[in-house]
Amino acid sequence: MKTIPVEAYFVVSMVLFGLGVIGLIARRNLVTVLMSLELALNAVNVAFVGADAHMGLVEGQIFALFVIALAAAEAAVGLGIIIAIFRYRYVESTDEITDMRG
Amino acid sequence: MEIVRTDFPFVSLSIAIPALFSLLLVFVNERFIKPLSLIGSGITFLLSLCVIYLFDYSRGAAVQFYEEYVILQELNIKLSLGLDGLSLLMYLLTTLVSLVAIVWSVRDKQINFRLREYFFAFLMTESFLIGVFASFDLIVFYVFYELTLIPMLFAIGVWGYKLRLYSAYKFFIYIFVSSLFLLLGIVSVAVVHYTDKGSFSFSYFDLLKNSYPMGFEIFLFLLFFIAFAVKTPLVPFHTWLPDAHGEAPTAGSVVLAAVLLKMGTYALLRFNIGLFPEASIKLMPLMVAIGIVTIIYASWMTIVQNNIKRFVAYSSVSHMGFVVTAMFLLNYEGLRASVIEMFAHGMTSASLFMVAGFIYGRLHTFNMENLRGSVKFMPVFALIVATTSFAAMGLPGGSSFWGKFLTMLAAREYSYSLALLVLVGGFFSAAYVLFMLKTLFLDVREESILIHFTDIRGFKLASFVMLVLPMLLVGFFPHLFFNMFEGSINFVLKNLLGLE
Amino acid sequence: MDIGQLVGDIRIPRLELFLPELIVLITAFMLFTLDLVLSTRLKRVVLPSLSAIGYVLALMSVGITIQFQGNTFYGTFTNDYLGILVKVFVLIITLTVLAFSYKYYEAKNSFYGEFYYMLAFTLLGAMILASSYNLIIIYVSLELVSIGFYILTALLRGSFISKEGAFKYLILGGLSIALASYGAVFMYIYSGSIDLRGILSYSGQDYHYLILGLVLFLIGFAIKIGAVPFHFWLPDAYQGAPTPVTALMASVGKLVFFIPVVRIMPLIQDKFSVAWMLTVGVIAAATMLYGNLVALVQRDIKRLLAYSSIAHSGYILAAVAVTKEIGLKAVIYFLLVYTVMAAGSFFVVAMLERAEGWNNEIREFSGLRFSLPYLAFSFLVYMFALLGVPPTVGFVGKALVFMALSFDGLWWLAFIMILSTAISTGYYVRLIVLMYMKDREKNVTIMGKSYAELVSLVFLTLLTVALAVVPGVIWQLLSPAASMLFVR
Amino acid sequence: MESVVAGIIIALIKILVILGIVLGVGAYLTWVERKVAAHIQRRPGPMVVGWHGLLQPLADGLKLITKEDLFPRYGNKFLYNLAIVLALVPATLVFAVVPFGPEFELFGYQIKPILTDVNVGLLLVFGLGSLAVYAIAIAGWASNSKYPLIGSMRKAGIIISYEVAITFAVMGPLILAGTLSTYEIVERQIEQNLWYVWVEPIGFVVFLFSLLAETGRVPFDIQEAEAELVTGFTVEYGGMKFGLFPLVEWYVEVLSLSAIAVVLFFGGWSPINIPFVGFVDPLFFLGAFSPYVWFLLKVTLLFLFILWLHWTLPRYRIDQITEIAWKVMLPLALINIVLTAIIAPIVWR
Amino acid sequence: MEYIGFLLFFVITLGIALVMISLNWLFGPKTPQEYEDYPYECGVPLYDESAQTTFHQGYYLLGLLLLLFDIEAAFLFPWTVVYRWLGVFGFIEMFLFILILTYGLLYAWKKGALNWQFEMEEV
Repeated sequence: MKTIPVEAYFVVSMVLFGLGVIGLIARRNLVTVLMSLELALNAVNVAFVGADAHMGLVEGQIFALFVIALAAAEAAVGLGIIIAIFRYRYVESTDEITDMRG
Repeated sequence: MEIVRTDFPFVSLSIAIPALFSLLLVFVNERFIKPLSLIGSGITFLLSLCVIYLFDYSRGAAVQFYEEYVILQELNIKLSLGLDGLSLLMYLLTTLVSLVAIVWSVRDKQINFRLREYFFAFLMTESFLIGVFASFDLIVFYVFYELTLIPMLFAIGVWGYKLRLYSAYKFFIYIFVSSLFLLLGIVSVAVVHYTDKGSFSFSYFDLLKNSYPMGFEIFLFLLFFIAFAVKTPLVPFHTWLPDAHGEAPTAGSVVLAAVLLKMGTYALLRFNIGLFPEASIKLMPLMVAIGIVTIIYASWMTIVQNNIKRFVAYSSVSHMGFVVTAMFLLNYEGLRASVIEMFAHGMTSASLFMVAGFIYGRLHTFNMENLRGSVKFMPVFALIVATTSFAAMGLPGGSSFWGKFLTMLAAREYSYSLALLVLVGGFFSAAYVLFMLKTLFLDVREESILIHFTDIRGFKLASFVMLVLPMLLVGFFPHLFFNMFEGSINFVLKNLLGLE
Repeated sequence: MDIGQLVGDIRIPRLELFLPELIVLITAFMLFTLDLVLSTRLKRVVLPSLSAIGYVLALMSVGITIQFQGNTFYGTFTNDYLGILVKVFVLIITLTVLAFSYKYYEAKNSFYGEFYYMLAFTLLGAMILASSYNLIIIYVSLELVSIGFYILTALLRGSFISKEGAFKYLILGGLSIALASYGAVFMYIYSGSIDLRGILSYSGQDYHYLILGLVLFLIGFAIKIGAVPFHFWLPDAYQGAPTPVTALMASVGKLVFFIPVVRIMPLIQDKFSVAWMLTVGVIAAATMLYGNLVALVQRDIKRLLAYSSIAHSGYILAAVAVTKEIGLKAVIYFLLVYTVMAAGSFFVVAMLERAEGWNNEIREFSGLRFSLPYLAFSFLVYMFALLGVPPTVGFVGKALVFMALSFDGLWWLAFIMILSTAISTGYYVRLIVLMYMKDREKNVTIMGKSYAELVSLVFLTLLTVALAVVPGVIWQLLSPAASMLFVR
Repeated sequence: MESVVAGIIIALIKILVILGIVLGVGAYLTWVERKVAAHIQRRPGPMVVGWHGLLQPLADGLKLITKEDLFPRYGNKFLYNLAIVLALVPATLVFAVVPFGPEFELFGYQIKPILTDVNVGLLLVFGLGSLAVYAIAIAGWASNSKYPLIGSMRKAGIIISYEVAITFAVMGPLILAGTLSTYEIVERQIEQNLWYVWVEPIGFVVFLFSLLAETGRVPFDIQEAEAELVTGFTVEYGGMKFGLFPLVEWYVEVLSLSAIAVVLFFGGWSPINIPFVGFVDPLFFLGAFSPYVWFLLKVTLLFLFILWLHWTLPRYRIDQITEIAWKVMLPLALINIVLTAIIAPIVWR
Repeated sequence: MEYIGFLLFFVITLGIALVMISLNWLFGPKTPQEYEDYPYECGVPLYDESAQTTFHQGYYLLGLLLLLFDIEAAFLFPWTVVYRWLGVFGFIEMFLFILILTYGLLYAWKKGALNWQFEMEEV
């Protein structure tokens, strides 16, 4: 089987990461923002696993596992906070949560 | 520099006593505050007299009563305290003026609230000021130098006059920010020591041996100079002073003008000229020019002032101009002139501020127009005012005479035109003092309220006397004082000449 | 591939190195369990006291671990002087947070058992983050601390801004972690190692991956510490969070987020000294200038302190730019003492927030000296410390930074630092002037002071001065900590 | 190159076989179900179309195809159709990792009767299984109507609850087998002379429950709940689109999960097992076909068992269903893992 | 290699699905009527065009729980595969892991996250 060049993984992961970051900055919906964050973290996983496939090591996969787990934890906390925000008022966009300025 | 260690910790005691008394004030009953602070600063003053008595004048250049306590081994920071001739004079000035300020405050009507803090602040200032003049470790010096700011900030801000908040703010920002340059300079000097010798040291004695490339030395000189120029103050940096001095309570102005300004000039002599002799020689023309500009500009500003406190404040600036001009002439006469002028100005400016404060107590105004003829009906007070003014003007027999006279002599060594400029400065200072005297004494005023004024007496009289006597002492027996710092000046000159 | 070989031989970890963390971990689980089983009335007593006991025990065990140093858990956990020093401060600050939080939450009518064990878990994360070179461990502990902060920020009943702050913090914090771990990928590609020491001492031909990785990794941490182009979340998170938690974020958070950077700083400088100096220098300059300038116009005290915290990140970063050992010492010292100053100042605000009708506005500080003389005094001390006036720790920190800058000849940075300190004088002194020199607008009284918080406040205030006046204590550990990290 | 072509051809043949089984058998299972249900309820069931209604599925199909293509007015057309794809494709793809029998040699090629024997086969199953929830959620959302939305949310809630339970339930066999490949799991069971159901009864029960819940079989058919929600998330679907959902859920998924259950707990294609002793094969006379028959037999039996449950039990309430998942099934699964970890060394010897 | 088969399978099933979708469009009658494509509401006229509002927060909580437990499962899967080689130590570590997981479950249980009928907490 021909090996896939490591750069290919990086291109995929960079695209994913870029999308994640762009989504994080440009999107307005709270949950979408959170999902963009997850996308960025998953880009990290792709890159790690690709790197492992390239080098024949396992540390990257371990890292990816931890990233998966903690990204989930972060998403859980994020959802919790979003629910808490919704309980105070119905917010559709990040533009609406600007009680603090300065 | 020679070091003479001591068995008995005079210097640290005289730093500790006011501090301890001030801490004591926090806990005592309201009634004991004034007596206790009087006792505290009195003891310190007596201690300073003891030190003067015990000082070995034959070895004036040596640092005597030297003590050393390690603070941080790692960076070699030591609490090294001691007194050479120059410090000794400043030390005496500090204890004397602090005592005067406290004696004055006992009967100051303006000070009728937050007494505990007031005397706390003044005792702390005394302690810190002694620390400034006695420390031979640059970091410790810096710490004391900064610390004096805090009680003064409060003195101006809490017990000052109408614009006190603005003035306190301005005072603190100017001095604090400028001193950051000093801090940068100090650590840079230590770093140079580290790169040369492989160990840190902030000790003045170690750093004296440093040598720098010329450009870098000028850079360091300027770092130090900015801080001290603001503190002194020299002309482009002087704008904080009229506000701070003008709005401070009388005792605060006294301490500010008499001692805090001297920190600048003292440090210029001790650190700028001591540590960077080559740069000093190189920058001499610039420094002298700044000094001359300060004299003339400040004198002009003095003459146009309406407010008597600002008047005295600007006159202080012009006197500082004399001190700096004389100092940076970098010859024997000049250094002598500048040091004696520092001391002399300490007396006269303190005294003039107290005059202003006393009159304010009577008339509740600082406006010269309203003070016309006010002194006429208080003969003792008039005598004091006259003595002080003439001393400040530089009349022979007055304390400032020697400063101005020797400055001219020193300037003549370079050129007659420079001497002429100094002379013009002297004329100006005479002019504004005479102008003030004319306003206070000679102008006629119809209102009869002045007649009912009682003359000065009690604590206030005592505080004046304590200043006027040394003033005359300087005027008539200058060698008592010259002897003190002769050695130090010779040391500085040797340091300068060794390079040429 | 034989799985048996891959698994390798299993070694029992040297748990004595891990003792403080272990104690905190056990405490956290006990708190967790007790929170589930106890009644609310009992919880209010048991949870705080149990946490306090746990942290004190941990603090004592940190003292024990000084004699055992080294690596454990297959080299992923490193117990060295730096870690010990950080742990001591982190534990002390957390104890004080505990002391202040009790009455604060009582006044806000917002008792959550979660607070206590999230605090413990955050502490655990902070302690582990302070003592590891391993990217996985750094990542996990970073997340642990961050998630702890997100939750603690949101845990305030009836406050919308707390949720808002938590959300903003979460998004930017998540981004920072994503960036840092993305950087970790490239460093891993470069060297095939996930140990930072291994990565940076690996001498590969192709530096591109390393540079890319380091840049991303450091940007991640720059977001966490609020360095300037990445600071947006910080004021909101600080303002929104319950004030004791803000204190925790400003002190412990800032400290431990800096530590991985501090650990690898000498190694990076070994490779890219000039580029490092320039980039970090520019960021530091921007950070301190921006933080101070914006702080100048703030009306809310918590926001003001938040911007001052950004500015302090700038000061510390200035020392990070330095390539000499003294720079390392300056960074560590400043970081450690900043925890004390920042925590102390936020604690004062936390106490004031309990006063009737207090809105955290700056003008409310007018004449505070008359209403609450002791509180005003300690705030005064913190303000002087943050400003850098001797004889406080802030002064020593700034002096050390100046010294470090002077070592490397970074004069421009030193002058920018002076300039920004000058700007900062404006708002610090304004507070002092308001408190001590203005008449009071209204009488501020704080209901129900507890001894724990009074003792803590006095302790922190004393520490602010004592660590500067008697510096030997801290330098005894600081100096070997820096020397051990410094490679050349 | 040649081997690649051969591999592709073999794969295509396998795919055809699987599709035949899945869709053909799947469709005909509707008839089976109706018959079984009818006989459980003592009625004949479909009798009209063909002999004993044997052509009924075809008639149904034709009827569904010739319905008008409707689309709810306020819905999202793309998502509406995507939901169908998401329902059908993953459910069918699961069969890719189901091993039907042991490896054999044909025309010189070693052939495994499994489409893709990858070392993470079981993960693939769960990965694809998780996609089912998207189909349902999207279907409800895209319809933009109240009943579908409520139905889909309920169903999604149930699926994600049991997703956890099923994940933990399969870990017992995994510990014993030490591999994630479905093919190897069966091989291990044969090596160890043990159907894992003997040591993993708890795991099996949890798995069975989850199977029922995920496929929406009674007693967990709350998303249908005709009495309350009409037909739940499929309300707005019509014609063949409507027909696909029950086909996928009730037949394809049940079949695939049953097959996985057989693989995990009943030794795949192995004959009857006496624990730790060996296997008894009453169908020895079938020779090489015996494993396939065994496998299909076990799957069929399991399927019939599920049908039996469907037509005898009443329905649970939604809260009961989710609470059972978290409060009973999950702890049981966790206990099962620990117990298995303890007894595993005995199994390995 | 195995994945090529999988890919083929995927493409084919996708094709089948698309065909299935379009069957009705191909063979069904096309007789549009005014109300035939209205959302089903048991015959009651619509008062709200969109049903896509926020839903009960209980679903979010379920989602959170799934997220957390499924992720923990991601850690357990590798462990199950290599458990044979890990020995007693592996058992202890995973026992602790599961214990912590159980803690999480207990927490959710105790806090009422597992109950379907959630009461709105006072905010």
